[in-house]
Amino acid sequence: MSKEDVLKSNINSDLLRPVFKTGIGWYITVAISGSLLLAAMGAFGYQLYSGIGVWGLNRPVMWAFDITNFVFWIGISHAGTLISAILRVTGAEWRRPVTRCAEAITVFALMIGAMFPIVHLGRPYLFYWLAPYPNSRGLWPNYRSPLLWDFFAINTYLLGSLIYLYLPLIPDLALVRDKAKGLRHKIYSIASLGWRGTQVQWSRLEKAVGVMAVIIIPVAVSVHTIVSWDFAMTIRPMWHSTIFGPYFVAGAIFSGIAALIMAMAVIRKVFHLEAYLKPIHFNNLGLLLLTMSLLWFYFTFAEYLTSYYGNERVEKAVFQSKISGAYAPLFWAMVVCCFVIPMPILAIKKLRTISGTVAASALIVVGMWLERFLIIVPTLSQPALPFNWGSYRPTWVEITLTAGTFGYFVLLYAVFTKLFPIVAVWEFKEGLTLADHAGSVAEPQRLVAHGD
Amino acid sequence: MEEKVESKKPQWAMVIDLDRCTGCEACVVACHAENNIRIAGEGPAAGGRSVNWIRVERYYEGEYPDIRVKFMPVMCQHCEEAPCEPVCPVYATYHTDEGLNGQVYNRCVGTRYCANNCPYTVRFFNFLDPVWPEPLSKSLNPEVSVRYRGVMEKCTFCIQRIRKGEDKAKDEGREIRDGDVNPACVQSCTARAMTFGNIADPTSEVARLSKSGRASRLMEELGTKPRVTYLSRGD
Amino acid sequence: MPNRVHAIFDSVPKALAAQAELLREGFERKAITLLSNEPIHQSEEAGGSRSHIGSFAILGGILGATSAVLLTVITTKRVGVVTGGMPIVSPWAFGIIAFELTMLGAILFSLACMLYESGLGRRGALKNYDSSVSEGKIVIFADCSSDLLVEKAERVLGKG
Amino acid sequence: MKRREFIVLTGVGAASTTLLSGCGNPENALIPALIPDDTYTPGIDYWKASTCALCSAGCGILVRTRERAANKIEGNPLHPVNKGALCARGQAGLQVLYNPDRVKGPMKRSGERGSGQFESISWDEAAKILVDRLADIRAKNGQASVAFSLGNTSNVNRIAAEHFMSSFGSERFISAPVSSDHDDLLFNGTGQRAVFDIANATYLLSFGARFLETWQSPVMYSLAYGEFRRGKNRRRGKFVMIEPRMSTTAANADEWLPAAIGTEGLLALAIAQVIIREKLTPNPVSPNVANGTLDEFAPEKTEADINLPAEKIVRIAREFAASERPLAIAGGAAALGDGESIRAVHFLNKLVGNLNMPGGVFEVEQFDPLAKLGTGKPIKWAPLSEKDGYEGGGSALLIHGMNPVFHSPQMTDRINAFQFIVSFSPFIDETTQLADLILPDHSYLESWDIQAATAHHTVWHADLRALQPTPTPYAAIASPAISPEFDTKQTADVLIDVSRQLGQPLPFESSEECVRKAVSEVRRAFGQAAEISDEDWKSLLESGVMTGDSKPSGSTSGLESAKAGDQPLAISTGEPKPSNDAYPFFVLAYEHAALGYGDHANLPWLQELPDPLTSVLWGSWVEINPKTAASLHIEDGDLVEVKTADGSLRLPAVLFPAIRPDVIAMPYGQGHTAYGQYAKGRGVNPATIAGPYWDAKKRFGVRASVAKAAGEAKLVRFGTSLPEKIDTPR
Repeated sequence: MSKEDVLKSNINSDLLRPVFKTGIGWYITVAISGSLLLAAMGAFGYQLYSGIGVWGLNRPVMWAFDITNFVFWIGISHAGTLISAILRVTGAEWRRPVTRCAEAITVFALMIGAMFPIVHLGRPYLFYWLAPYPNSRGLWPNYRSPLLWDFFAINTYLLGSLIYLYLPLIPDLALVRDKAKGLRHKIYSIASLGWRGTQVQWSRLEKAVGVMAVIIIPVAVSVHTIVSWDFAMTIRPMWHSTIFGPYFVAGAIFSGIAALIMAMAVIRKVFHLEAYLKPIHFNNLGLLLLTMSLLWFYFTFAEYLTSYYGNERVEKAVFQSKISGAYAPLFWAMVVCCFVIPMPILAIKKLRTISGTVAASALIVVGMWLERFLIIVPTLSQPALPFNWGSYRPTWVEITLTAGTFGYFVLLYAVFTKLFPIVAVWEFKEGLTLADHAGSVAEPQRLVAHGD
Repeated sequence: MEEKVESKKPQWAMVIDLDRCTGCEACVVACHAENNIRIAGEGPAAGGRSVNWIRVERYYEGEYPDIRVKFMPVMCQHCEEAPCEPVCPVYATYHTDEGLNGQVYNRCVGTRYCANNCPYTVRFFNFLDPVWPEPLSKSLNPEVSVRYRGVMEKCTFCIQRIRKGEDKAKDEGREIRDGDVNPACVQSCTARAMTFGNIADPTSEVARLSKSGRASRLMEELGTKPRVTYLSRGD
Repeated sequence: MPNRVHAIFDSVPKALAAQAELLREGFERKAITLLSNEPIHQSEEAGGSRSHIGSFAILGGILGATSAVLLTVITTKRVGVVTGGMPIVSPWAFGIIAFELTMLGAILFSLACMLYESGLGRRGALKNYDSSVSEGKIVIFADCSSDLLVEKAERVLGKG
Repeated sequence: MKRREFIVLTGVGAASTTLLSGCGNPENALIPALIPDDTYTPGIDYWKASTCALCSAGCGILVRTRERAANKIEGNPLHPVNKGALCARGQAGLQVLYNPDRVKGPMKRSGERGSGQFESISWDEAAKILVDRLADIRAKNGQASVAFSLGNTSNVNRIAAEHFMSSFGSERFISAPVSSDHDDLLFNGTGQRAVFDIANATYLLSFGARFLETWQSPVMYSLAYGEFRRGKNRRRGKFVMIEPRMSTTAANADEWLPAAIGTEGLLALAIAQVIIREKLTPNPVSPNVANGTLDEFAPEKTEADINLPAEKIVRIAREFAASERPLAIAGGAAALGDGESIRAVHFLNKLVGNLNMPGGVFEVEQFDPLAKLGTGKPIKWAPLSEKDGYEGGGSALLIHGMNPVFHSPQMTDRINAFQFIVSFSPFIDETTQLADLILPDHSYLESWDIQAATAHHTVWHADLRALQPTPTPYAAIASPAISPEFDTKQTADVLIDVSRQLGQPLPFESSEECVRKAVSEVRRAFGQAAEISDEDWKSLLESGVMTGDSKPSGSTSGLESAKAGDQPLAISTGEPKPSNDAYPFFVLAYEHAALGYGDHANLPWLQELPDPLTSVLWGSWVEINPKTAASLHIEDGDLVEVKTADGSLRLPAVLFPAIRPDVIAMPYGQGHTAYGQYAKGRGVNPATIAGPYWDAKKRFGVRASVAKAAGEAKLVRFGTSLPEKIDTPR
């Protein structure tokens, strides 16, 4: 980290600028993403009014875009917390400008992903029947159902991620509190819980963040494993697979990093944070992405090879529909998006630039959405008894809902950058200080700066 | 680990003789009439929304001119180890003491998970509200609830007829016996291909037939232990 | 009511030096508070008391796991679902719920412990504060139990 | 409101108010009129016996009613035809009763003829219009200018119509020209019926007879088929079906032989030739063949025409002759021509000596006590297709149970030529659209009727330790299962009323009285007292069936005279072939198993019932062999145009692996331009290109071309489109 680029005195103004100054671009972004969200809400309203039949679902394809979006967004959510937690636990110093960005992705993606199990219900207004609460109707959830595991896992993860986002945010909230006036000052005063910056507070904060980082990693792994078990626990062809847990977790981290890279690139550009989010971050994340791409390919290959080699009638039907049948165009698009193009871009150092990694990430996000779709729909459309094979075509309602999730995500992110510094100010400063010390005082294990 | 508790109640089961079945589909309409199954209409039917609790599957074997056709009526197999049951998050689908896979429509929130985990694809979802133009609604069976949108439904083995048969036997102070209960499909079957009864009673016809050399169960290898036994064609 | 003396420093070394001097002057560790907008790892103040966050996380985890077992097994047996004799308690499946609630317990307890130990979220938490901390200044508060200490503090901190 | 009604209202009303409060008018929410008030309990099922009217087999049914609504139809276990079973069509009868498109009351035309505009009138007004117009037309143009067209209808209505026409002085009865009726062709129209003992046969050779779906009495034969397959005390029978397109019946066969279309008779003679030349039967009589000797029909010589390998024919012949109780049945395309094919097939039965033998074919004499209720004069049926007599304008047509405009669109002009058209149809079908007056009949579930016939079963006689033929005369009484849903009136009662107004009252005052009189006749025939006690009458209405003693007639005269030997079989080799280049295919239009020839297209349950073989619902389709389709670049689901000399149709193609490559097949049933929301505007009507269904002579020989057409096809399926192989339970 070359401190020449950043003057400590400028950090506050640089990083708090987006919070206090609003450009026209921000309003445009909010308007566009907000209207997407409104359209999706309209579509959902229509769905509530008419019934879920306004979707393209049918027998046998009872899940499609809904659960695809669910798995996709839960996957994206792994960007964050998991990456930030792993980097924190391993003490990767270059993480400092990245963590908040990633943690915010987690919370928002998780909020969006967690909506779908509710949105997709035949009777969405009864979603709370999944919660164990005392009632007089004899209702009680069935803990054996993977959906209940989802319910507990996602709630734990959402709560944990929120806390994990919030804890390191407290000192920065205090910072904004001190700069703000009037009502804003009051709100931030409450939000910052009276943070003063005593050394006890700092020490407890760092301790708590450390503990939280350790806890959140297994939770994140469990969440996506459980999401994968929604499928793997069934006895459906190409769902009933033991590697689904790690396969999904790897895919989740894969798409999560890709989303993070894209988010970082946008923030860097829009808020002129070139001095904070530097090529080195993209390079490092690009290398991580490369690893995940290889890992994803390995898992995919292993998964499909076993189906192919097993040559079991029911599995083979699904396998062939993906490789050479109705779903082949989507399948090969997925392979191209997730591996064929990104892998060389990320592997060749010259191409691993900011624009290179962003391009690869964009493809990967698309490819991973397709992957989820291709896990869900081909299996469902080709049940064991071939007489019941079917097909699926989305309606405008599902497409609008899907587009709306992206709008919602952008909107949440835009609002977040408006309210909170998107780069952790104190962490960045701490990093600079530690780097300063690295020059004078020996504290090497705390200063492993990757690639710097 | 808990062990399964054996029930002393009748255990309902069905035997379908594929050698007798002609594929006439009388059972399908009988089921529609008895169980208030919706008329989907052309558009929804084209979108895969038609509902047939029992269907006659057709499979071709061979090439022209040496081609043969297999008909196979498939309804809920009422598995003893039903894959649909554990995945329901709200116990809307459950196992009864009589070995039926029950479905409580009012509990169902509509996750459709049970349908996705059913290897026999016999579960049907109510994507939209049913339409019963007047006076067609008068033909609805008052003993069977009409399912509205958002809930899963499937074959019940005509639970309402089972209850009636059991009540009658109880009134007469005797055990249930063959012929007391016949689901609508079995009742209508034009070639008498279907037999229904209490498989726990070793003297019943279903118990006898299910031990036949021609007997097998659909996708037994999955370990679902279906309560529907098929008797194969041929000698 | 003890007197409180506070001073504002421009740089960390100066503040640390002042802190060290105060300690030498006989101030208790607890009586000196360093306020900064980034953690000062060299400060000895933090080491003054041991944190229980880790222990609380473990405690929370244990409580979470226990409540999960109670919630799943007991309620499932109590609610009286008709299962036709099929077993209803599933250790494997319930283990997953237990894991999640263990983690939830750990998260909540460590958060609560952290908030408690660092005195956040209390009324009047901002009583002794100087917003110049946000500008990158280091602020030292010294609690003086006696006038003598006030004098000492003012002398030492007057340098800042 | 009468006092008694008021008591009923307060009594039953109190009990059922909560149940029925949502049903509007409390009087309408009351109980079926036919159930005595004192025996009625809400929440209890009442079963009423009736007779199914959805095909001519006449299965006995029981209707389950509760709270003034019928909610299920089941087979009547006491009825000797269906013994409690009931087919898909019969189950759907509820939707005839509760069809939303039923005519709600009498109507007269208010717009142009054919515009479909009608206005409601009262029954009094309707009767007055009918009386005035008929009297007027008779006065101007004579008695013969009034014609009555009667299709499939109840006996009570038929008897009333007979008397009505007789009292009116007209003998002009018009029927559908059913030239392809099996028994008429076999017995030269002398009235006997043949019953096939499939249950006890050991080898069944069906030449196109779809006895499991539509042919004659499908439920009766399905029950027999079940026994044929897996009956007690017997070995599994073998079933071979000869048919150019595999029907559901053929799908059940052990062997399907796609002989060339129209070569059924040829094949039967080839089989006969093998049996005779190899002396496989103790009585090898040779048939009287019109064109040359039997040897010319040797499989080796005819195999090219039949388009089956000679070895296969020889093998089938040997198996057939060697079997213990072989049986041959002819139907479907075998009815092509003047019945030669049917008689040739029947000759096989004679050859193996199974006439009136268990497992063979039985001649059944009609049990017809109802004849005494008629006018005594035999009805002279004239086919509507005959031209004479309909021109000239000043004529009236009363039409009941027929829809000629739909079944034979070519006849529309001739129907339209009638000055006054009265329809008794409960639905506004294509013909009723042309009517000047609509006097809607009850649905069959609201009507009185009685049917009498002889049921023939061959059962195992424990004492004799042998199979014993038991022809059982029976009568089935249908009483209204439920009070009329709409302001309709049974046609018999309308005719009684009109005749009374014309001053020539009918011999009975209501349909119920007609049935009571018929019951007396039946009882007399059964050797019982003609008078029936109230108690017996009540239980008769509940059971619905009276049976007489079974006594085998032993007569084989009809069957014997029907033997091919008596009448030369005008079957020649070398025909037919689709040699025409412009129309390279035969088009086989067949009866839809559920929708029939289109009369049930208004029943949504049947519309939504997947075709057993193609799984198509809610529409028409044309079946093409995949190889043929490939050569024409037609893919499954494509829109294709089928052209014959008479016209063309556009409909979706279904690649069907079990059809001859030179045949394309499509079902009748769809293509309605009226007939309610479920039937109208759906699919195509093959009658426009292949002729009306009753014209068997024509429709099994129609040649057609098929080509891909531009446009989007609407093809709805329940199951998968392409045939799939699967490990099913064996």
